[in-house]
Amino acid sequence: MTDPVVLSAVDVLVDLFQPGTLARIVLDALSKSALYVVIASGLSLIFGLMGVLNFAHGSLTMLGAYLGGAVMVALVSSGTSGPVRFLLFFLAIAAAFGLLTLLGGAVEVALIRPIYDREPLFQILLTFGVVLVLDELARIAVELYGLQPQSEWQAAMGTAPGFLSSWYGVAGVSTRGLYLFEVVVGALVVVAIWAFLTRTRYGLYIRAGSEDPEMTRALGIDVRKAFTVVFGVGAGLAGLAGVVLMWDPRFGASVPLGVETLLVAFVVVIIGGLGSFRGTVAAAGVVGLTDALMTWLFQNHVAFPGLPEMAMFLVLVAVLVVRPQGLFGVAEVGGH
Amino acid sequence: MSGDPPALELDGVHSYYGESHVLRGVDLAVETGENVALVGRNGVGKTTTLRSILGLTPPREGTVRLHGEDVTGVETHEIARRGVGWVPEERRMFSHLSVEENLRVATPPDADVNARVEEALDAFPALRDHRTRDAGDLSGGQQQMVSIARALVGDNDLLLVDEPSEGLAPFIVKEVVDALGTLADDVTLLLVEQNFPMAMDLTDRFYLLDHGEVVESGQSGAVARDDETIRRYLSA
Amino acid sequence: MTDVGEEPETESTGGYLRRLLGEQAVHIAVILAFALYPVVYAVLVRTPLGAEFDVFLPRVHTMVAVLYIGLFAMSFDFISGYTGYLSFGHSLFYGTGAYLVVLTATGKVPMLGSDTPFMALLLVAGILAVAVAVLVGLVSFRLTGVYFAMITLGFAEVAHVFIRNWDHVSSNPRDGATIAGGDGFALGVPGVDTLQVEIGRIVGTNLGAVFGLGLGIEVDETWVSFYAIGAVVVVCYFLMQRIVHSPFGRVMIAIRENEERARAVGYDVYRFKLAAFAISGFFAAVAGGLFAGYSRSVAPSNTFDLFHTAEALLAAIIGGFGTLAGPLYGYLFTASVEGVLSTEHHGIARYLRRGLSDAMLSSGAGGVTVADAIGVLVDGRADLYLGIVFILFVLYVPHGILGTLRDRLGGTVAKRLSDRLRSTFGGRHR
Amino acid sequence: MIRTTGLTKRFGGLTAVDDVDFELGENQLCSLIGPNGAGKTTFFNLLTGTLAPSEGSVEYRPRDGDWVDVTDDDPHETALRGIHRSYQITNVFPTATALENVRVAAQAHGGDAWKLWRNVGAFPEYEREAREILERVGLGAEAETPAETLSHGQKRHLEVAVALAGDPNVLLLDEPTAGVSSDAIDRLVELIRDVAEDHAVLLVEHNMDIVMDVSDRVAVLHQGELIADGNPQAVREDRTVQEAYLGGYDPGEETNAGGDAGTGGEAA
Repeated sequence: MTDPVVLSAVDVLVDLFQPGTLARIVLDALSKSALYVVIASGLSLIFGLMGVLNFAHGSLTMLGAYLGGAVMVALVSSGTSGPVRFLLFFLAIAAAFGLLTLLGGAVEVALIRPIYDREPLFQILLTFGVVLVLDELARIAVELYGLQPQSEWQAAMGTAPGFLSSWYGVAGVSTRGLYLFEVVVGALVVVAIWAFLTRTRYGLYIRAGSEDPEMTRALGIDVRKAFTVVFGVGAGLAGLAGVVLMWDPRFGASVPLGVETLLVAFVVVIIGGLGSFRGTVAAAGVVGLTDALMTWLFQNHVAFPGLPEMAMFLVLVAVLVVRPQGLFGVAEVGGH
Repeated sequence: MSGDPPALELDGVHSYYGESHVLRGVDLAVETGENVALVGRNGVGKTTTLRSILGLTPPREGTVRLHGEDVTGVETHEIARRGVGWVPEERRMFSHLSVEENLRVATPPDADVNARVEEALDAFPALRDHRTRDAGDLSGGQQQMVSIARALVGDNDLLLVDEPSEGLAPFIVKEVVDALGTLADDVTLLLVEQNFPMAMDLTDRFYLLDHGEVVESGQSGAVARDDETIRRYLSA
Repeated sequence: MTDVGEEPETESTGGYLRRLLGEQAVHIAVILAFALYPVVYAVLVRTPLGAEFDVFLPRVHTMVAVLYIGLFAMSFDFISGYTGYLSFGHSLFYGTGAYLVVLTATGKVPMLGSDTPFMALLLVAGILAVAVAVLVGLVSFRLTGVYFAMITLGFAEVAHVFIRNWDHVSSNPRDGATIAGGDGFALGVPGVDTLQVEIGRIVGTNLGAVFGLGLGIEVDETWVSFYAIGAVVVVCYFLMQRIVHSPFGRVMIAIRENEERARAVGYDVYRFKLAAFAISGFFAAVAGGLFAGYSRSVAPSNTFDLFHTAEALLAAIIGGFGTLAGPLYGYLFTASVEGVLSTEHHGIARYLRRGLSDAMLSSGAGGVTVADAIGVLVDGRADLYLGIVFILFVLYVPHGILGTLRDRLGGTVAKRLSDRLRSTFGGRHR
Repeated sequence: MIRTTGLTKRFGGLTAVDDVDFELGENQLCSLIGPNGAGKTTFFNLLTGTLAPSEGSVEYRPRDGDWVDVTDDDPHETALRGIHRSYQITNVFPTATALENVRVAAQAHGGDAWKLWRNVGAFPEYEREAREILERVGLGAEAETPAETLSHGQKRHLEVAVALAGDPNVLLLDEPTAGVSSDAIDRLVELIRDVAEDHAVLLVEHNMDIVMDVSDRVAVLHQGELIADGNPQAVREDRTVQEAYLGGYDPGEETNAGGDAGTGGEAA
């Protein structure tokens, strides 16, 4: 009974350590990790400063995908050249980031600010209500403009420049240009957030405020305003993630994109340790690698299509069992 | 008495923690440049007095005035910007921020941040070697220095210092006292301290707080050696 | 039988019954109202305003869902509202119950024949959920707060993904499984055939004549299911209520109020939380089993899905978090709103399109006609308005309907109203 | 009734409780004093099992029983054995009534908490016990008041009442008078004196008048070490204790510091 299992496990390992296989998995892991870090970083920022687990994060990503798509579809025609499309993409990012930052700020001021003094549960519940409203509004818009009957919005996906849709050989493995581009975007986002947190005055306020809001206020810093700004920026980052996902055939603009990305973002942020940006980056790496490994395993050895997704949650459970505070979270120290 | 209003003035301040009535009509005044001690046993409301001044525990009754201006009910960060520095109990470092970042946070946006930080490091040369270390990794005494320096880099003329000697080894206490002593000449100081002799040494006048009220006040020097007063009010 | 100590021993049976009636007045009134609802509904839709009633009153079919999802929401509230641990993966237990019923009926569960009595299946479903809850709880109760919510969500999502891809369920596991043909499941007193009725898609029982008298109302399978499932839900409600008011229930509340102190006064809180979680899982699985028995099909999206837990959460918040019956009323509210805004025949959108003249429908401003507005803003838009209602409740009515009532009355609604009734009609008892 | 041997607790580099040998006798009232941060609350947490010691042991002897090692017990186990504590910051069940607060604590000791098919009303003995305790602490009239709406002073009484439920042998009272106004403090002191009649009490208290007044014995913790332990008068006159309370600051030294501090003149 055990022999075949052992044998096949050996087979799998032998197969895994073929140079081509490893390169393919690493490349896949990199592009996935990059996407996950983009998806999760806004959520991580918001939780870090405010302790609010923003359930609407995924819905904001979904809105970002549609907004970015709308900008691209409006400005791109069949004759638009690749480089122009590429530049317009950054315009779409700016538009989605800007609009969703405003929306996030407005939500914070109007809905979350009145209930800071209540249990954290109520803030979670409130953002959950925002999910219901935003998702339904998106459905209304989609229906009204007849964007898509079913799955992803193909018109938006079609605006990607040709050189991103093509396949390239890297380290003996063929990969889509888009995936390489995503790695670049992920790296840029990480560097930008890191620079914002460590190199700017506002980032300093946020780091101080997330450690001790009261002390920060007593140093003359308006922590409330920082809350609004961070909620806005977090929402803007969610929107940015949406624009990136709009071109990716594995995602694409659709209403269910909200839940899909929300769960990924939760898993990444919790594994990393709530409130630690470093942890979020590391966790995105762990989850991306797990995903890539499991995808490869499913494609070659195990006939269970839900494997990658399931593995991600199993990693979550395993991490919480071993380190309840997450990889980089701070454990509570007993009284003194 | 000059015509200038006091740097700090509390008038019938009542404050609560939840339903607990902690301050029951505190009256006190600190003139500009003066150093005043606030003494009393544990739990009589000393820390709450400082928190009420800063608006962290806003008074329910009474007024707090800074240089004659009513700041009761004003947001904490606004009060802090009017020149009130706080050196809280247990120091409250931003432990994941470096020493330098702890100082930068406290510098007003319009100031020359680098210059201010250098000034502060000049004032506390012991910190210079540790400027890039996480503040949480420092010893208690070093953290206390950072906490004091942090209150100084803002444009603060009034310092509220809470239990600076608490939990520190005796030889470190002396260092902290030296540092505070240097400061005392340049700023207005309201010092909360359980260590009665130390508080008396550092200040000109004192207020004795009991059960949320000022029960006695006077010149610090006069009681510094008066063991009977120490025993009677502090039961030490 | 050691209970005697608490009851006045000298009281006559009649006196005891009357006192019980007094204490339970609110419960009895609510149960009666539910029991009479199908008749009232049937009568009202036959009045001249029938079309309007059809739109605004929930149909009996909807009321069946109110019962089993209401039970699910109550079980969610039992753990989350009473111990303060947000069970974000509660659909795991509901799904376990639902899939067990369908898989057994399609002969896919080893050792359980497809002819296993439904009542026994419900019990097995409950026990299976207890086992799952203990396993999940052993790990999850090492955590608190957001982390607990997330790890339970993690477990539920693992199950969700698994069930969506498990080809043992059916050839297309993403769409779930359906029980083809066969008799309906029998609900009632086990072993006594005359006290059992079939629920679900079963036509024809001889009860029709009793209720149909003179009103020309047909009693269909939906009615039968309504009463049979209602009976199970009532039993489950009283069981949970019993536990909430037991010494154990008081410990649950103590844990919610202050877990550290509960531990310090001598309770092994870990075991209490685990037990409460298991009990809650049991009733969630029974609710799932009832759903599966009634609808005769299951799908991942209406069992294991995160949004199914969200449905319970919505109901609990609107009805009253930490009030046992509140979630049922909460779901009655959301189901009613969903019914009114439904795209189906009885929804308000179709009603308006039927009722308004063509001229009215095609009129409008700025290129948007009334018909467009109806289609966009009303037709099937329940989630939009429920989301807004939900936000308003969180902001302004944090204790929900029943909780707010309880605060106003100064005690549980059932007790205070009963007390008030008794003092109004005082003297009659003694 | 309870004793510790070499009890030590370290947090990272900080030694909060340092090699403490301590014993509390039957019906004795011992006050535990020391400056803030001396390790008093940590000591309580070690005795009740809330924290596990780094080294050393805690033993407990029930009335007419033998010593048992309770070092590794969980808080609920030490509570069931008869070691109860109150908290420095009121730590009760806020929305429950005063009666229910004490009743649920009493219920923990009866072994009936798992009877989930019985109504709470079927166990009147816990309610009776709770009412007696409320009477004893002077809250008889507030039985039906939710804990969170009691006055601060009443909450402090309730805090003790919850600790009294279940007839403990050892009571650890963590600053029962914290934040209580002068007019209400006498009643609390009376209560402490009263419960010390039939319990072994370890009291953390900052008000020295109270300490001197009620204690049979005073123990002093300083930086985690037990630096004195004896009758109140002896401890008060102990030189080490006075130094500890002065934080090691010797006013006579100030001339050295005065050179750069410039405060010497004012103090002299």
